[in-house]
Amino acid sequence: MDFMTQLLAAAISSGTPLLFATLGGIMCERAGIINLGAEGLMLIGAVATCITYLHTESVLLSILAAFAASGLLGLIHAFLSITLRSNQVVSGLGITLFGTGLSAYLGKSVSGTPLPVSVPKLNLAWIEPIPIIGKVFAHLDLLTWFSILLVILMHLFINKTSWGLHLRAIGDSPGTADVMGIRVFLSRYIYVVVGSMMIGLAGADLILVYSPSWIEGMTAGRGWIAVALVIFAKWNPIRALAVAYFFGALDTLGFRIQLIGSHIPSYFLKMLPYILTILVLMYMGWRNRNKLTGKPEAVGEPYIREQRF
Amino acid sequence: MSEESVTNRWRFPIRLELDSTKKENAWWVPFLSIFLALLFCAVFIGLNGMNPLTVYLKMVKGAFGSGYGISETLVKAIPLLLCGLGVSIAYRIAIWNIGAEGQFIAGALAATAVTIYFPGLPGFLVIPLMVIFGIVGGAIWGLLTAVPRAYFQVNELITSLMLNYVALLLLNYFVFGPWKDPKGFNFPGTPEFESYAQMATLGGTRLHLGLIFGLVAVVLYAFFIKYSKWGYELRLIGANPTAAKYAGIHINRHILIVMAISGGLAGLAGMSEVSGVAHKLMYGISPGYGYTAIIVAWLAKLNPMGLIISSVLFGGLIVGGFSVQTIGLPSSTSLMLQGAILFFLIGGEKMSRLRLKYKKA
Amino acid sequence: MNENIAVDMQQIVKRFGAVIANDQVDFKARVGEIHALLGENGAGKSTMMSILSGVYKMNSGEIIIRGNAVKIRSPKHAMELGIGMVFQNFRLVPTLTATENIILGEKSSIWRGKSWMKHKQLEIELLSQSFGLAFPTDIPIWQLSVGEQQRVEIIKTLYRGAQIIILDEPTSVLTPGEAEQLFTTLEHMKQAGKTVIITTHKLMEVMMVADRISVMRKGKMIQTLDKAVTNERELARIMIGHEINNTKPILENLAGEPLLVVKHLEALADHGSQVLNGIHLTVNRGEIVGVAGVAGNGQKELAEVLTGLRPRGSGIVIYNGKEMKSASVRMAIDLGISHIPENRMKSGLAGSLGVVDNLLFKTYRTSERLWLGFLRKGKNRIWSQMLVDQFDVKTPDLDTPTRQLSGGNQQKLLFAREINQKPQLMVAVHPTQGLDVGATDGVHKLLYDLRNKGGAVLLISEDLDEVLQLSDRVLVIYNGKIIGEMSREAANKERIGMWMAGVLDDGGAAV
Amino acid sequence: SKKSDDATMSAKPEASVAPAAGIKAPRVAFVYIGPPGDGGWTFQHDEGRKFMEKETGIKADTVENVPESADAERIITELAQNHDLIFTTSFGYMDPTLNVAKNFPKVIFMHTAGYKTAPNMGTYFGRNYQGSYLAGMVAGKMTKNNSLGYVGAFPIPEVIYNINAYTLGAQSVNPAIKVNVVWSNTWFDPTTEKQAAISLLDKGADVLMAYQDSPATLQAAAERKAFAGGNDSDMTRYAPDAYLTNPTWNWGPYYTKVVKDLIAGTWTNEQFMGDMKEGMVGIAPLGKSVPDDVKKLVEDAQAKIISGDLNVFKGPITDAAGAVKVADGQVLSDADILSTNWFVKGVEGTIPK
Ligand SMILES: Nc1ncnc2c1ncn2[C@@H]1O[C@H](COP(=O)(O)OP(=O)(O)OP(=O)(O)O)[C@@H](O)[C@H]1O
Ligand SMILES: Nc1ncnc2c1ncn2[C@@H]1O[C@H](COP(=O)(O)OP(=O)(O)OP(=O)(O)O)[C@@H](O)[C@H]1O
Ligand SMILES: [Mg+2]
Ligand SMILES: [Mg+2]
Repeated sequence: MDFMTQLLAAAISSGTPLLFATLGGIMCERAGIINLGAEGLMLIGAVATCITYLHTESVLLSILAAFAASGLLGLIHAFLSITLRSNQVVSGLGITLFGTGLSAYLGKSVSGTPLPVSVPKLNLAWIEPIPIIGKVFAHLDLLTWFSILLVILMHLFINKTSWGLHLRAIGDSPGTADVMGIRVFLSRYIYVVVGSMMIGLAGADLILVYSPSWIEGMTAGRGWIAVALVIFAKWNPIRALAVAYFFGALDTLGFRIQLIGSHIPSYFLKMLPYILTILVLMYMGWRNRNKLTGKPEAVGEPYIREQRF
Repeated sequence: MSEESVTNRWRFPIRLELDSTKKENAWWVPFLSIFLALLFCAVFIGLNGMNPLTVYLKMVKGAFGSGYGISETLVKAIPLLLCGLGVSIAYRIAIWNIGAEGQFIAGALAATAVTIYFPGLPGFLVIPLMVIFGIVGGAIWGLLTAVPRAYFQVNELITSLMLNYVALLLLNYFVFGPWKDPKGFNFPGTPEFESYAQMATLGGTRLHLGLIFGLVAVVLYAFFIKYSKWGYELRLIGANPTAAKYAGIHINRHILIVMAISGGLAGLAGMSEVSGVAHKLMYGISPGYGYTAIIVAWLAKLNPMGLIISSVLFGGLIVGGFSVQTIGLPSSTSLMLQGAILFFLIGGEKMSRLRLKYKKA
Repeated sequence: MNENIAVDMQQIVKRFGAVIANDQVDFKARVGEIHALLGENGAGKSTMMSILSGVYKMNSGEIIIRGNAVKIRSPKHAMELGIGMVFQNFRLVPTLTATENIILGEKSSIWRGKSWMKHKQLEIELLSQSFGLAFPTDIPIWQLSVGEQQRVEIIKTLYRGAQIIILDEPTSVLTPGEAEQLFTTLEHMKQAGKTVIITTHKLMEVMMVADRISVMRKGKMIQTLDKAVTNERELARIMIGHEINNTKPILENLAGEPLLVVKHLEALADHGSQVLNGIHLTVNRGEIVGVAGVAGNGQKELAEVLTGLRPRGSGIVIYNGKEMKSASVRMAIDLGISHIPENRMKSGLAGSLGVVDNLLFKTYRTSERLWLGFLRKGKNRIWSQMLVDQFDVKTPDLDTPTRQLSGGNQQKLLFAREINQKPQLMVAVHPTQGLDVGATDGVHKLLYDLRNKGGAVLLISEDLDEVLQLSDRVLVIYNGKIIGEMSREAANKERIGMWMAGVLDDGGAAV
Repeated sequence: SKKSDDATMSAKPEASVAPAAGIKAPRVAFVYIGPPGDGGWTFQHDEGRKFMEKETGIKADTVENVPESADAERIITELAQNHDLIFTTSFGYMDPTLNVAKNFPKVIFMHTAGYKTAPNMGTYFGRNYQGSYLAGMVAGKMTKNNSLGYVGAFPIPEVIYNINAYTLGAQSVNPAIKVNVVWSNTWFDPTTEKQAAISLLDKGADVLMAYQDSPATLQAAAERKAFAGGNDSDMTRYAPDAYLTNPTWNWGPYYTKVVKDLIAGTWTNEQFMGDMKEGMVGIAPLGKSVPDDVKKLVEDAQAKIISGDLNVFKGPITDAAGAVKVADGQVLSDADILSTNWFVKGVEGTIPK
């Protein structure tokens, strides 16, 4: 395999959990609710997956468990930020704290136990001859394929369906959506819970595909990265795919530069993804300085029906 | 008639609604919230086979039960207060600075640089110079967030967060690399500071001069925000940036100033931590003060007095959280409790306004 | 029950904290009538209608729709009951296109491919054409002018086939021609058996379109009258509670030396396209110069450039004899240029701040308000109270967030601040938008005052009547250029209307 | 048991002030850097604690996830108030432990891996590089293309000398061996560690090793059908086919000994360096893919290490640049080992200076 292929493969493998979490974040923010609980939700999703898998040995059931656990935690966030109109950033931080604590607590007994799991792979030998991407995509596991499918589904959902239109309205101008007969509160609840589940799925992916054993705090800040990637992706699922893989690639690029015998201290190589992200965003901001960023206008603000416009 | 079907459709009979006319909260609400949070976590503690009451008593005793506990709680509260203050100031103009962690580290790095690069300095100059370097270091780190935000429309959440990781790596570079103690057998960490680079402490405790910095900063903050022209301008920008522009206020300039101050305060916290507590720079100098500070700032509602209270509360929670471990509780309990208290506090302030509505068929 | 009554609201009470916005109000509208709800600013009209459309929950009262007692739970529910409302502050999603805004909430299908959208777009274009309310259907709302946005709002209700249509101050942003077209539309709707309720305080309009008129004052319903048996004067009296006396404009020409001279001015709009294409104009001391034009022809940007809010491309601006090479808001404030912006809540006021803070906007840097970098708190309060009293701003107290004031009172507050600045030049964009007769009259008086004291006013308005009534000279802006000028004496509504539409007659533009 | 080497690192060893009379039932506490479930470092200490509890019948308290920052000093202080013996099990606790030790002269402190002592504070550590050497031998036998990969957490001596020992071990059976090293700059982050491992595999390494706290490297190797070792404990369970072996820690016997010494009143503030002889360090059971002849080879070498016939860092040793670091016949002193900041020849990687 040549360098590009290897890089792409590595980018996809480390980018996929990020992708799930970013898509979940986009879901929540598109509905107008910031979700800074990603780190906690990923951990809860991961621990639920691990415990369930150890008991049932079923990939599907473990994923459902991840959905249930992260969905419940997302429900708390939804209740606090939608019904109680609490500050979403703070509520999200609370989710992260609580989720980190709870996952460690629940995972105590299974900590370090390896899972004999293998997610089925989709073998597409016939695409192997395609240069660069062929070899990579010929043997991806189903969860990775699902993440790619999810990107397409979400893109179509947001842009091509009536529900997607409602979603955009809810995030941009809940007051308008409300008078147009869209159930803002209910929808926001649904999107926050579903978005949280997708973030939980990121945790499940981490356990099922990436590193099949639960270890306390195993996300190591990836939830936070996903929060940043939501913005980097401009709240757009297709771009989410690109930025998640971009980040994944940068994540591994540092090691590859170390291996060609570069004398740049590895700390600086590891800064690469962060600094490049900022620089790219600055460039984008400069180029699009007269355009909208794509940020849902009402994100972060609780909707209060009787408040004047 | 369609109207019939519309009105008679079944609906969930109970609804929760916020009574938007009530604004004030009863004094007992925060207490009830904390009580509920404790009750909530008691379930989990109980599941662990421990008596929640014992655990909580131990926690309170650990944090506030002795002079030592109190002094340690205050030691924790210092960085939380300074960083929380920084976060608050930025939030005044609707800037979410979640980069206090990085600014803290930048401040600690800059302050340490004084001890490394100016070894021959007269002793009495060292601490003042470290203070200045710490503030400037944090301010520069804050500006790295502010400039992209002001001139390139880059969301500050993302920049400040990414810069946290950069600062952490920079810290690792220095303590594992060029600043490594030559007598430390190549282990990470700078040499211990000379005594003149260590801030004065109170009696036999670890409570240091940083407390004064924090309190002075809070008083200045309270005063300037409320009464000064600058405070007014911040208020305006926070309320409506377009209108602020219309009032002739240079928003970009204020973003820079405010982020420099915000970062500077976190940097001062970093300086205080290395000079007052750690007495050297090492790997893991901040156990996440910058993140906790966001919560501290929010619980305080950006209010000066509130900042003092909430930073002491969280200082206590951290100290008490470790205390309960000695009686066999996992460390995760403390995180859970922090999260739950946060939920119930932010929820609780609204809870008292929550009304259950019964709908009759 | 009288089947003929479409809306019957009984004993409606609505409180906002201490404010009683509606105090046991009764209101009835018949099927197939145009009913005007008339009242001063803050009378409670919008509140009444918001209750009817499900946005506000009433504290007590009863609502009967076509004979059925209903409890309106939500806007959605109101819509299902056939009630549609065009809000005073538009309810549009800025990032969606007009088409998307209009079909929002529609349940017809889930999948929306290209052809479906095209189909809908066509349907909407047809509908809007049939009512003569044209607007681009496929670009985001935020790029439309206020007038166009209003049209989208109206079409939105029509599209959803509401039986009871409420329009909250629909004409405040329309040109006379557009308003007339709207009235024809309303007439159509009436013929179709719909109930149309419009809130307004423009007496002339009321007399033109309404069948019956209900007048509110200070949260109470005063009287409901038939148009046939009343007249403007009587309505005004009921609305305000006493006789009104119109300001008689001072007609003699006071024009002195030029205060503002603009040449070849160019500027870009928000989304980067050129919106001012070489503006030439002069404003003399002692003059009110009106700029008439259809929304979206560069009026807003012109005002922003002159007040330093928007960078200008090329061009020369001479103010008070000196050329201004660059402009900033600070400079404009210091030079005595004041600004009544187009959208007061967006750029003129900070909604969450109190009255005092909002009054300080322009003057907080002066030594009267500031001492050694600190605001003079007590003194500023006294000063604010004085302004509030002087300009008759109705507010519970000085710390009330301005978002809670009624539209008219917000505007009064804005004027209080801008006039207090003792401006030499006032750039006023839609200064009386949404104001009632009394308040409008007050504003006009203030503008005259300024003019008579040797100041100047650049009045930018889409309300042609207002422009004609106030201006010493009228300029017409079209496509980013001043294409015509007329003195007060020569002013001719028809001709100006033509110019506004870009049609230059043989006389051509006398610039 | 063995006293620490003469070449200890404390500047001036001070006399021990251990309570001569002994303590009947000492109250013991452990301070952990991570969660006991990390499967690596803390896990092994916790296993040691359990062993000690079983042997002595004394129950110990633990505090986990203690950051190596200002918190450490407070927690140690708190523990010192009602304990007689405190084990602080990470290098970063050195200064905090020393500070507290000064304030609580009656309490005994035992610090892992450090070099500072006090009359009531001793240190202990072990020559786990002996295990690394053996693991290197296995790797040297198992590799097909003479290319090994090593994921190091941080460029600190502890990691570096283990890499060196691993390389020397591999070269002892296969002189052509090259070892590529990448630094992950984290003790614990499975995702990053796995990426580091994958980049080594992509570079061509077919046997991996990691000085990290998670089994990610092993899992990465398993996915690629390569071989790998783990760290600190037997990690067979994570990938039975790919697993070779790795050095292990076994703290239990030493913890038991310290507690018993304290009860008997014979505790001294020694600087203990355990090795394979006492069993403080060892090597995990070889994985099922390792052929019997290799097993035999390793067993022989292990016997020689225990008997003292084989010294891992015995000259001639040259560094990566070719400079002679240990002359023929010489051995590296403990002090030199514990401050290693150079790679032996055959290692490809950089150590930031
Ligand atoms: N309506 C708004 N909402 C949010 N942010 C805004 C808004 N208006 C302006 N800003 C912020 O202000 C910046 C632009 O402000 P502006 O260009 O007016 O600054 P300025 O007053 O010209 O300052 P300077 O003179 O120092 O450049 C943007 O980057 C944006 O962050
Ligand atoms: N959401 C709200 N919160 C607080 N007060 C409100 C709110 N909406 C209306 N009010 C108050 O209710 C009163 C009536 O306001 P309303 O908007 O109904 O008046 P209006 O007749 O429509 O006036 P205008 O002609 O100026 O639009 C005002 O005093 C206003 O301050
Ligand atoms: Mg500018
Ligand atoms: Mg109104």
